Amino acid sequence: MSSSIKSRLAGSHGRVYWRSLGELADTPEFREYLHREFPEQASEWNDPKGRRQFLKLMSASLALAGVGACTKQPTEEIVPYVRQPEDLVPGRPLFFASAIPFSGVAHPVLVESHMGHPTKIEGNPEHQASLGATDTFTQAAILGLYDPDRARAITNRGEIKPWGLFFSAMLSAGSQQKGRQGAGLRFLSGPITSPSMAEVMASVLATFPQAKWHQYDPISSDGARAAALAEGAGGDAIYHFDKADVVVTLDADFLTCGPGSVRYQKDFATHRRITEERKEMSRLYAIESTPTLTGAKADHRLAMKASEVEGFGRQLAGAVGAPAPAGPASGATDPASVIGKWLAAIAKDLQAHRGRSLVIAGQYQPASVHTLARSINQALGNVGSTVTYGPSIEAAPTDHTASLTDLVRAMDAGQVDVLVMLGGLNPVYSAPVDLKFAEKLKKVNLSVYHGLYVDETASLCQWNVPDAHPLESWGDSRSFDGTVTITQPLIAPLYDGHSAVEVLATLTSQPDRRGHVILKDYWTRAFAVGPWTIRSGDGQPFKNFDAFWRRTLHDGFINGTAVADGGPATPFGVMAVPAAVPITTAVAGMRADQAAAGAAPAPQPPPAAPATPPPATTTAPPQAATGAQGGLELIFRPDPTVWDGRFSNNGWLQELPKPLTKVTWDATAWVSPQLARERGLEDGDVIELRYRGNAARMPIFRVPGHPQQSVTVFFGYGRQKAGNVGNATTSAQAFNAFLLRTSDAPWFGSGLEIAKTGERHPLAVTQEHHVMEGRAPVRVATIEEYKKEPKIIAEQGETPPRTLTMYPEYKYEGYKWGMAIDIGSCTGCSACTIACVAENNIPIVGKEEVASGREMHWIRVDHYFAGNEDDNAVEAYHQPVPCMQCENAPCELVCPVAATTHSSEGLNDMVYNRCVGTRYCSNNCPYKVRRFNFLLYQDWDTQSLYPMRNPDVSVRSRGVMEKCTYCVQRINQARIDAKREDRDIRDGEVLTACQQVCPSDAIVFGNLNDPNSQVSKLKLQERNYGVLESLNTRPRTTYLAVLRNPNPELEPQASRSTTEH
Amino acid sequence: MKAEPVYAPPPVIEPGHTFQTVTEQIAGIVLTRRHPYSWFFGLFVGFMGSMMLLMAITWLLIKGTGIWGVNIPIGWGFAIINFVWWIGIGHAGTLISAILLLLKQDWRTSINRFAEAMTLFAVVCAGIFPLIHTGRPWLAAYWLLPYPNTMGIWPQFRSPLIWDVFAVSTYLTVSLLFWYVGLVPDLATLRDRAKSLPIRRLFGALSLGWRGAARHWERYEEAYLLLAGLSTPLVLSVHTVVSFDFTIGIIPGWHSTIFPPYFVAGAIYAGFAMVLTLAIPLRVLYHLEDFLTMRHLENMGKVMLVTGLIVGYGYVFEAFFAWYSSNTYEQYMVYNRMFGPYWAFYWSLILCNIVMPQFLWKKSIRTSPAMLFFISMFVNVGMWLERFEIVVTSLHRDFLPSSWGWYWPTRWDIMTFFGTIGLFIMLFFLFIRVLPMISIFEMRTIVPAAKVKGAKAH
Amino acid sequence: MSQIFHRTTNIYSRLSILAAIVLAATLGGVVGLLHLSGYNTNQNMPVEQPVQFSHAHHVGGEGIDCRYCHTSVEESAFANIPPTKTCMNCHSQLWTTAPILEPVRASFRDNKPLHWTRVHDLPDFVYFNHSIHVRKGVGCATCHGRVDKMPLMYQQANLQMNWCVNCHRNPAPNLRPRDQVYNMAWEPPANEPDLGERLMKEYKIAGPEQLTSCSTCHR
Amino acid sequence: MEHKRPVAALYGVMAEFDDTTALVDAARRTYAEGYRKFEAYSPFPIHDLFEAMHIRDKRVSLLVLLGGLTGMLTGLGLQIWVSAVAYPLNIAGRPYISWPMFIPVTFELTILVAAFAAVFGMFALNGLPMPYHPVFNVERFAMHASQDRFYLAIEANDPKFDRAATRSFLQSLGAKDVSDVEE
Repeated sequence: MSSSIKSRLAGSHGRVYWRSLGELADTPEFREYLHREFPEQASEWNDPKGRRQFLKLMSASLALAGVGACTKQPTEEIVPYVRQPEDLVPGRPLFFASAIPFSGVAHPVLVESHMGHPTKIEGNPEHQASLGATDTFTQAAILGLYDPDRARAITNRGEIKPWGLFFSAMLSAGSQQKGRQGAGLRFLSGPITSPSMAEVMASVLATFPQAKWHQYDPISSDGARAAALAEGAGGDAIYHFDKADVVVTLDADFLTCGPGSVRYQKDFATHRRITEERKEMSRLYAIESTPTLTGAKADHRLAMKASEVEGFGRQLAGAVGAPAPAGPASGATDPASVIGKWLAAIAKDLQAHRGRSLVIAGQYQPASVHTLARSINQALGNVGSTVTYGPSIEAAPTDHTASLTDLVRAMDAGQVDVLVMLGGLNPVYSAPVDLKFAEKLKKVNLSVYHGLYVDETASLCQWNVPDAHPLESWGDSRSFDGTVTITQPLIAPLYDGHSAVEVLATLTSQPDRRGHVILKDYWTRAFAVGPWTIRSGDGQPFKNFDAFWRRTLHDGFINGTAVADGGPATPFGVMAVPAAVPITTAVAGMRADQAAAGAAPAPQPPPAAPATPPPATTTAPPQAATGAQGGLELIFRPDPTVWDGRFSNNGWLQELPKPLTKVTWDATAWVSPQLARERGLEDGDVIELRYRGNAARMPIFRVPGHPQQSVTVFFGYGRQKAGNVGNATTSAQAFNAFLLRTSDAPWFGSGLEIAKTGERHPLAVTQEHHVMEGRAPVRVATIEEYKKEPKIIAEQGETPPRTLTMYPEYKYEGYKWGMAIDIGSCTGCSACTIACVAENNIPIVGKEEVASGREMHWIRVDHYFAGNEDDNAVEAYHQPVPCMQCENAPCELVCPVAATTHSSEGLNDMVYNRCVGTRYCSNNCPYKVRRFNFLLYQDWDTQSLYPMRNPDVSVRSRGVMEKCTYCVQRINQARIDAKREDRDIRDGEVLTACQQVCPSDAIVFGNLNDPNSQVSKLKLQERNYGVLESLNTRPRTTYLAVLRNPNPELEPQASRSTTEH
Repeated sequence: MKAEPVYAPPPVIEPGHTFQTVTEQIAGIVLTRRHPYSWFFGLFVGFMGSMMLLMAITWLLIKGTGIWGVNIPIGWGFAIINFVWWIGIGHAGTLISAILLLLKQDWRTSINRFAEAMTLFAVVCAGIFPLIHTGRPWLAAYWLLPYPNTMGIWPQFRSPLIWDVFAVSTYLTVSLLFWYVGLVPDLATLRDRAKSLPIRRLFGALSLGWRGAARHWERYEEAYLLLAGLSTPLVLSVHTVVSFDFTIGIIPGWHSTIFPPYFVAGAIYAGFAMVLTLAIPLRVLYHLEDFLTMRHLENMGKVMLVTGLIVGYGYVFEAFFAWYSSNTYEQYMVYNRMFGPYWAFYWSLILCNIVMPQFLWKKSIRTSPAMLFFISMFVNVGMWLERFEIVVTSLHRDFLPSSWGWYWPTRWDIMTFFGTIGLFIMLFFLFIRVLPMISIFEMRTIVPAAKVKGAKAH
Repeated sequence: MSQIFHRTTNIYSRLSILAAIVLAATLGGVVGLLHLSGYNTNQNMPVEQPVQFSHAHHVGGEGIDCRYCHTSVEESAFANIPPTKTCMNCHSQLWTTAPILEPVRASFRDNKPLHWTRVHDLPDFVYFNHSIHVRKGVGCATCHGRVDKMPLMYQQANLQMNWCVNCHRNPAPNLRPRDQVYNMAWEPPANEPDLGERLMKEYKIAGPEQLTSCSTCHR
Repeated sequence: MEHKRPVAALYGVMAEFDDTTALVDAARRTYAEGYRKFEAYSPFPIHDLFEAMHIRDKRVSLLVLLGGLTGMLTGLGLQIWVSAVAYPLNIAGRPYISWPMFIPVTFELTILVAAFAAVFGMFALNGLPMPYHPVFNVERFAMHASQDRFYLAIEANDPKFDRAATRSFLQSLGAKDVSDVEE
């Protein structure tokens, strides 16, 4: 970077910090710099094909362009079935209930399938863990299925081999190990909640008594697990936000992280939503280190170092009179201090809501914090109402770090002959750096890797077995609430994939069973004598297995298996059924113990395990971490969109703007603005992080509300073998947080040194400006103010009277579609964006294009900060922005070819095939929701993506404008169906993709001409307002203002609005 | 009694000229074989520029609009800036030939011909942009025209872009007619002066057999005057319509009632600057000082000064309205222009368009070709910057802070822009080679000998 | 000689101007007519098919109902092209050795689908839905013509947007009672001139505003 | 005494003058003399000449008026038909006939057609193109008429035309040189 830019960066102070690099862009040096990073179009110049094409056209370019318009259509073929499936109506989709497991936990879904191609994933509305919603990862799974970079064949040392050969290899390995009781046999997998898989694993361990099964998931809450194990059986917490009036989080991001987040969001939103009937809302205190979306929703947010949370928790326990195990207390204790005031206020509030309050420990906090939270909840009598503790859904819960350390030690000692790694967890990339997994892996004689991709680990293993995508395979797994959920295939494996259980089965007495057989066999026996309480919907037992199984495949889950309904811990052992499997009951019992022993150190509470000091004790005492010895605190977090890197090759997730920063395609290290100022850092400056002898680099991003002496780094980037989408450029390979992670401090630790490298990494940010500039696109009031004077919302903007126009009003008879978005409920999780991408065939444009301001998302989630930069309690708001479908649409007026017009139902139609691409409409759109195909963004070359596209939505080509249509394809289908039945469309019959996926039901769509429709009712609320109504655009999409519920003791009722900046 | 000394304006033609000399000197340039090397150089430069333009457009058609710097929110970049700039330049030609004709300004006579040529070529350059800036030019080329089609769909006549299509094409056609009508008698002259038969036949055909009959002249004059009468509102309407492209929009910085007048003023301003830029070298190159006298240059200087002040008034009032409206968006727009990311553009615009022309108050500068040339260059640049301000800084920060962005041209934007300048140069150099760059027959009318003695003055 | 043109040039010069105008006009006319004709959309062009299937024989001759093969016409956008199984229902008994049917038997034998060529091929950005048209009383023959008289299937209508929109503006003339939809030979009854209007009301057919809204067919 | 060349047909007699004053004067007297079918030729328009010859042709203006009206009606008609009849669409909630927005196109078409009328009307009325014309048979005319000399030709089909008399009459006007113009 040239000095002039540096000086301008240095010159920027105060508010400027969350303004953008864009503002620096007017200096040529910066552009020059960007061009070096993205040599714009240089690639085409050098690529011979491009050049030839160029020379071809060079001669008569304009003439040639004309020809494109008047060509005849190519002839198409129709290829009918030979024998048509029974229930299939060509041209109409089928829906199947299934589950997408994530870290072993089921995410229940309904999968839409067109002529045998799965095209869209929705949540399973019948299922308690989903109620129709999903998270972003589940939405994006559909792209994962069709990813052309998936592992395509079984290979041995890179040579393609048939399944048979692998099969025999396993058999021989098995027979060798038999003699040694399987002493050299090791399995590594993520946590397993699948009963059938657990049984297979148990039976394998029974066959090889000395074999060991290790579990590792880089993003798993060892703290929670350890705490739960310490409680013995039934230590796993399930929260009930629908009952919680006061919620205190101790560094917990329950809204967007963890298997329960989808359901938690629903309950939390419902319990906070103000309606005509309900005028009470819950209150959320967030005590957190790294800013999270949960913190963004909090009424009060207190930022502190991750290491200080425990101390705060302990004091809180003291304040509410809960027994707290001894341990470090946080520095500030005197009631005058900020912490003191907070403690007092929160404690008081909690006491006032005994039984209706809830304290949640963060999944990335050590066991001690979880224990504290539990004892506080007990003291407040919340257990049983707002939180219930039940048996674990994991078979053999284990301290993962310890388990992996154990494995690596064995590998190092040369005790591992055969290592089978199941389920595509990529330890070479993601194992703690001090374990040196890659180099220890060399000491393994026979390494088998089973996963979706040929990743960093796979390339170091002898056998690679492609995993089958959940949409390709049979299986069962349990959702966070314990419900056993069935995974069923919608399409035959595209790339010869085999599910983990099939690979594992090769070492059982019936080695060649396919997933379906294993699954059905297990449940046949379980139906007969399982520990399971299997009941039909009406609570009655099924009359026979077939009824049960048909029902289960239809519903996608097994009723009555939820922990709440008395569902047991996932049994880890071989079910005792005579003649089903050739092992007797007695043996089974014995095996189960052995197996448990095999899965050491599972049963023993980790704190006691000498081999691996439990994370709890590794927490650096606060005073050590206050930066006295100059060290900063380093906090690890999974990336909000690519997680630990398992989604690195998923373009949808890569391009999804990361919440709070809106950065795409890159990992960033978060620092507080103050720290950035101290160190003279600007967004995009690459820093070197030195921590416990390890080093990594990362571009920084300034995030208000971040603890001042901490730095947060995110996993998932710097991948070398992720695939064409996820591979990092050589310069970016150092942006890998796993390079810093050590096994003794998996989530945070002190002693970090950062140094400015002077390099810059251009970040592709979709929103560069995060203050509202007094324009109040988001309107806010406290619940008290709103109750006192509901007009306070309307007064934050101006709405011209409808009579103020020279033209007669256009009457909309019949349907009149409209949408209401409750930004009070929106958490900013961005599931709507991904759902929209999947539903509407929205292309991925890539980092360079996003950086040039050309992202294609039809619904974006705007994010605004409010409050003082140096104030930790900075407020953040999220606002999903689809097309407003204005009745007086400025875009329509200026289109020269009538490519965008108004439909009789008030939709702002966009006709792609008529569009000539003047981009005038976009210029004239005050909401800037229109998107333009500046280049040929749709991937026409990758055949494997064709079946993924939604056949009901045109695939847009180069040079045309596109935008949100309110999912007009769904409206049309519903209208046609209704007309065929001579009825009207029912309220709720048409769900837009964003509405359907939204976990907090923030988006409601419907017919405004029907006074009883949900949307009409919402729009009657006083807090309903339209953005930029002063322009008289008459938006059909309106918003429900944010209502906050601050504690008067912490926030004097000064009339506050986010608009005074 | 002796007559009072009355003020007589300096002559628009140096004394001592007869029909013959005028004819010879102007027609000579076309009919002679030899030509200054500078001409060949100019033509070469122009040709190279045109090739660059062709290349840029070809690549654009292959890859798509994305090779430019445009994005969301700045959907229009160089293309529209250049379009407005070129159209503006075109205006001086029509203005000189039409409005000054109606105002009986005889000094227009020696500049209108090449000013009109300039108009044509400028409009040609301008016309390229609206077409190629679209995402699918091969469709835009005819979907914007009303013709019966199989879709039963027609253009959307409420869109200013359609108005553009009609305005610009009408403008081009009418200017062309005007220019040609003016040329006919001169073509006849060339016909009669040319040596070789083919050349004579060529000019003969182009002059349609003009023979200078009085009855012809009478209708000719009437038609010419009527054309002038038609072109005058036309030229005003064209830039008004161009300004509608912005004012019909609701974007702060676009949605403004003051645009039409100050766009027109700006257009004339830019146009005269370009006329000076062309005239000053030409008169030296082809020794036309007798016909392009100081009086011409000075008058053009004066026009620039006036129109420049009108434009300045426009700027002032934009700011005033913003303040007076007490509208957040308007006010921020003005603030952002002055102190936002593109502040440098704004202030250099002020320098070029408002500060520099003030020197024209001074007669010594108005009468110094070098200084005039220098200032006219500033104005050319300044007017381009003005369009940059209007297009880019208005769009890059409009209503919702969340969708603010920034714009910077790519090499393709720049190649296209300079490519059109090259095209303009090439066309212009070809023109001065093959056609009389000054209207000969009109020059004859201002030769003293043209006066009819004893006739009542009219 | 001071004349540079022969006196006849006057005539020629005027004639040439006239000729230029006439030529331009005719050229424009020809291009225009070609453009408006069904040429671009393959109107009235019989299409080569893997099996010489004759609608004339099956529909006209045997009187097989449309829905026997086009099963999904009443519930789906796509009317369905019958699976080979459907053919074999009869042709496992009839013409079991006819050489012309070999491709069908082959397809059934080796489970390889037949590859038919589309006859009515709308652009991919047009979303036509059979079920609703059938439901609202638009007869098959209205768009597909007298299929029962077509030995080889061809596209009878030009399928240009104008053609669609004309009916969407005023469906009445093209409506028939629901029970007559699959009747190839149906003719509007002479005794009831305003049948269309009646059916419009009876079948609750939407007005032109809705039927000519862009998103009705384009999404 | 002069010598007569045999001529096929005579278009008329032509006199050359070397300044505008002489031409105008000659024209005036020719008219006074009663000649009507005569024409003056000059390298640039001379208004006094028009008066002298009593030339007053308003047809061009009329054509322009008609052209303007045609253009206006076409423009307005087209737009109204397209947006209200051919395919009425709800654009931004505006009525189908939002006439204020139809003004620009109407205006442009008015100008366009009017301009066509002016130019092509003028040429048509002038009988152009006419590459061949008898007057060009006069050598000096062809050389100078478009540059620096002024001519006056009396046509043979003028009822008052008499070859000898007309010649002498022209000479009496102080013509530099009088010559026959062959058909």
